[in-house]
Amino acid sequence: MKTDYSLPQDRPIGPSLIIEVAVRTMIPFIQLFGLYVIAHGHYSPGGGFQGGVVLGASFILMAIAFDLKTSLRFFSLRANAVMASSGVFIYTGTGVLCALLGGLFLDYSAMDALLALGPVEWRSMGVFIVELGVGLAVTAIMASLFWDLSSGGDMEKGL
Amino acid sequence: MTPTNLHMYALAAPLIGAFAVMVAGRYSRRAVAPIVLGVLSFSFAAALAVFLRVLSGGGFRYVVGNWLAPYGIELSVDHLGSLMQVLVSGVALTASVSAVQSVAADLEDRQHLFFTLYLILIAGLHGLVLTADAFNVYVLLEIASITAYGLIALGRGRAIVSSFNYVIMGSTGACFYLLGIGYLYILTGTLNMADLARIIPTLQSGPALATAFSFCLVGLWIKMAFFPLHVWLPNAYSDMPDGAAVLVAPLMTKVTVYLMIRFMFSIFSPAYEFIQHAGVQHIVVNVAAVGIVCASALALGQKDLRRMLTYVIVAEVGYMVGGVWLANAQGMTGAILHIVNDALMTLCLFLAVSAMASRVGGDLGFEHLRGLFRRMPVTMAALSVAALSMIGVPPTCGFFSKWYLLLGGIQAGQWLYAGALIFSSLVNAVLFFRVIEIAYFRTPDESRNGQGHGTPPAGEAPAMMLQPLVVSAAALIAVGLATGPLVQNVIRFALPGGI
Amino acid sequence: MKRIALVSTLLAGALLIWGTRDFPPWGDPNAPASLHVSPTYIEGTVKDTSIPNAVTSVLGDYRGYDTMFETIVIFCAGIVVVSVLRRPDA
Amino acid sequence: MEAILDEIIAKYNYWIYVVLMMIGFYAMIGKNNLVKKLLGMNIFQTAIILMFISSGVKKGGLIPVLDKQAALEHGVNAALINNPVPHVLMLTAIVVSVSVTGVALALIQRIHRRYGTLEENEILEKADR
Repeated sequence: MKTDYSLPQDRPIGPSLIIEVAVRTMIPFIQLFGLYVIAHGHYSPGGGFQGGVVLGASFILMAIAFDLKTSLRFFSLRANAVMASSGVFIYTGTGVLCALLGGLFLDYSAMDALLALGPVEWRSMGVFIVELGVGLAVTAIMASLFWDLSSGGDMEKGL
Repeated sequence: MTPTNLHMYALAAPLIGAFAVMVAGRYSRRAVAPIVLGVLSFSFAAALAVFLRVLSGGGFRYVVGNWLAPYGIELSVDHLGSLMQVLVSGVALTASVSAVQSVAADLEDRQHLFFTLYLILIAGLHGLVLTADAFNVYVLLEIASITAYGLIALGRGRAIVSSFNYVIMGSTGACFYLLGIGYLYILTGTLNMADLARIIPTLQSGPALATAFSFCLVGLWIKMAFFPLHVWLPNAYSDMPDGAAVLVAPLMTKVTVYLMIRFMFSIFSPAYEFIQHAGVQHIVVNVAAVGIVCASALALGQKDLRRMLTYVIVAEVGYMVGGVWLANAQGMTGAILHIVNDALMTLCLFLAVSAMASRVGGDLGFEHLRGLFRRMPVTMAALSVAALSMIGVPPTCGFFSKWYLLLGGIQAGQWLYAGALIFSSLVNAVLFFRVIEIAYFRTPDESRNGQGHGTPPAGEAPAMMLQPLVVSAAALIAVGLATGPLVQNVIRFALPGGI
Repeated sequence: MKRIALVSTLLAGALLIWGTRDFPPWGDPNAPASLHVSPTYIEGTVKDTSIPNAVTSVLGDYRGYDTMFETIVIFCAGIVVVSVLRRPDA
Repeated sequence: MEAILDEIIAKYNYWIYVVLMMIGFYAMIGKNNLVKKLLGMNIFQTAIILMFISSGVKKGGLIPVLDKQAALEHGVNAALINNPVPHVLMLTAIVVSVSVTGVALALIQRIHRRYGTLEENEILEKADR
């Protein structure tokens, strides 16, 4: 059985005004929605992972509608690596910080020692901090997964 | 005993180190080695301190996030878990000293990526040996596996294909395990191991429980490369970069065997009918015996040192699974002791392989080993110690665990298993004496050696690779001599009640 | 090979179906999973963590340790993809 | 006969997931094309997700997002609200499955670049040479 493995980038597709304008208008709203999903995860369905995927999707949309270079201009590879590492670091660091402050690992109420909000409120805050970390990491990794997989790692031409 | 956070710091240190390596390694290649070694030394010291506390004060349970047991995720820092943590961190530290050297030579510009994955793998293994939550095991198994896929894919030759095979097999195993956990969850509503152990005896053991048990077990067997499910292991482990093999080969399969012990005796109990059932027990022990024999025979057919060792690993997995399923005190003691010993033996062997590869070149076919005794006396001496331990010659540690396993096999009347143990020892003797004979008596074939890949520097391997090798060879003898106290003070407490 | 695959697939499927015989019917509010641990989460989420969304509170707090490793898993995936794809040789 | 039918109707969610799981599992171990194996893996994981999520359903249950004020004042009746635990577990499992899929796709891409094919037997032939 022979399958056609030719890459989509070899097929002739020119730039399209309609797509570019539509995407340019949509992307800010998509990103705003992503931030909303992260921030509002306490009160409605949502959270760090879901919001991170939406944010990452906005960069993927940019890469599809324009080209890979454009999305890299808004979100450089170095920023991506730092964002991914710092996102995961926020989570782990919160856990270690709680332990250092005299509680158990990931016991957010121990952070009451930093700022007296009350242990229950700190649990809510702690979850928010952690979700922020998840959101950062997922945004960065989703974008970088797409860039790498669509360009074969050389970051020259995407889909 | 009041819980402390020390074991959590031992787990978190490699994680934090991983992010530091990821960020710092982009700018300076020289920053990588100090971070890795520093973080792992800290982790080892912390694990050792926890172990000493457990020895004097008994084990304790730790609740992450301060949520009481069935609600939050619980960790169990008992004798066995703490011993395993010391083993993981010790092996990781020893291996990383050598890996820092060999990776700098093998993959210079991707060093920071390698060590990020490497440190996260270590953190995942720390988590695996401590956790007392059934779902947590799944997540951590996937961490260990994904990092291992990445480390394998960095290897030479057809490493990518081996890695992909491992992805498919490993995911099948993880999915099976998750299915089993799902069945347990639907039946009981909890994921905490102690809570599951409390509820399971109250259920009538019906088909769902049997399905859950067998799916989890088969999933773990795939992950540990138990005999008929081992096909992914030899390729994956022999194509890995040497710096990764010194970590992955000693620890991954052993930690999975440890998880099987946890699963069988912390979630289910020896009283569960599947473990009690003579027929099931008989089948598993006999499959293990067949696995030992087949893997040993396959090892005989290999013409490459690395591939030979990977089949020896498969045979050793058979030892441990069989020992656990003997379900008597001798067999369990032998299996737990063998987890420790086999990790150390494999570590020593792969460190020796790594040291040899630094002088001979990547290809370790037997014809390249000629005359190595004269060129690398220390390396080959350490290899000989590990070989003696693999064969089971006292006072090296391999003898004692094999002795316990053999006694357990005889006590349970599993003659096939006992015979397989002896057969495998004999085969190991043949395997390793063949290697030693080639390295000691044959003179190097000048026309072939050293021509193909530049001229590898003559003489002994660099000090950074020799020191861990000597330490691990000494550890083999030290652990062998300390078998009595180890069994008395640690493993005795790890045996599940009712065995 | 195909035959082995088919046999083991059917075997696994049959075993899984056989296992569902002990299960509570779908949507049963008296299933063990609905009675044992989860009610504590639902009743305690506002009181303990002041988060009305029980999924978020279980994800971030009660089982936050899992979620930490979940984040690390996806971080690993990013690194593996970078290390596999971004290299010059073919 | 009727008893079996009743049994199936009461638990049809599990039957659906087992069928999906069998499709995925067969594709994973029986197919020759690497992408098909990967698709099989995804189907398998979807089946598991389906099983877990359906185990958390209560007939007539609401989503596990409460009203903060009402919960503080009157308490919550847990029997009216769906079980959140399977959702949490599956969120984690989805992330794991996304990660494994990404890793596998990257490996597939390199395999294709190196061996020029995605059929497993051809790859093994070329790799052994």
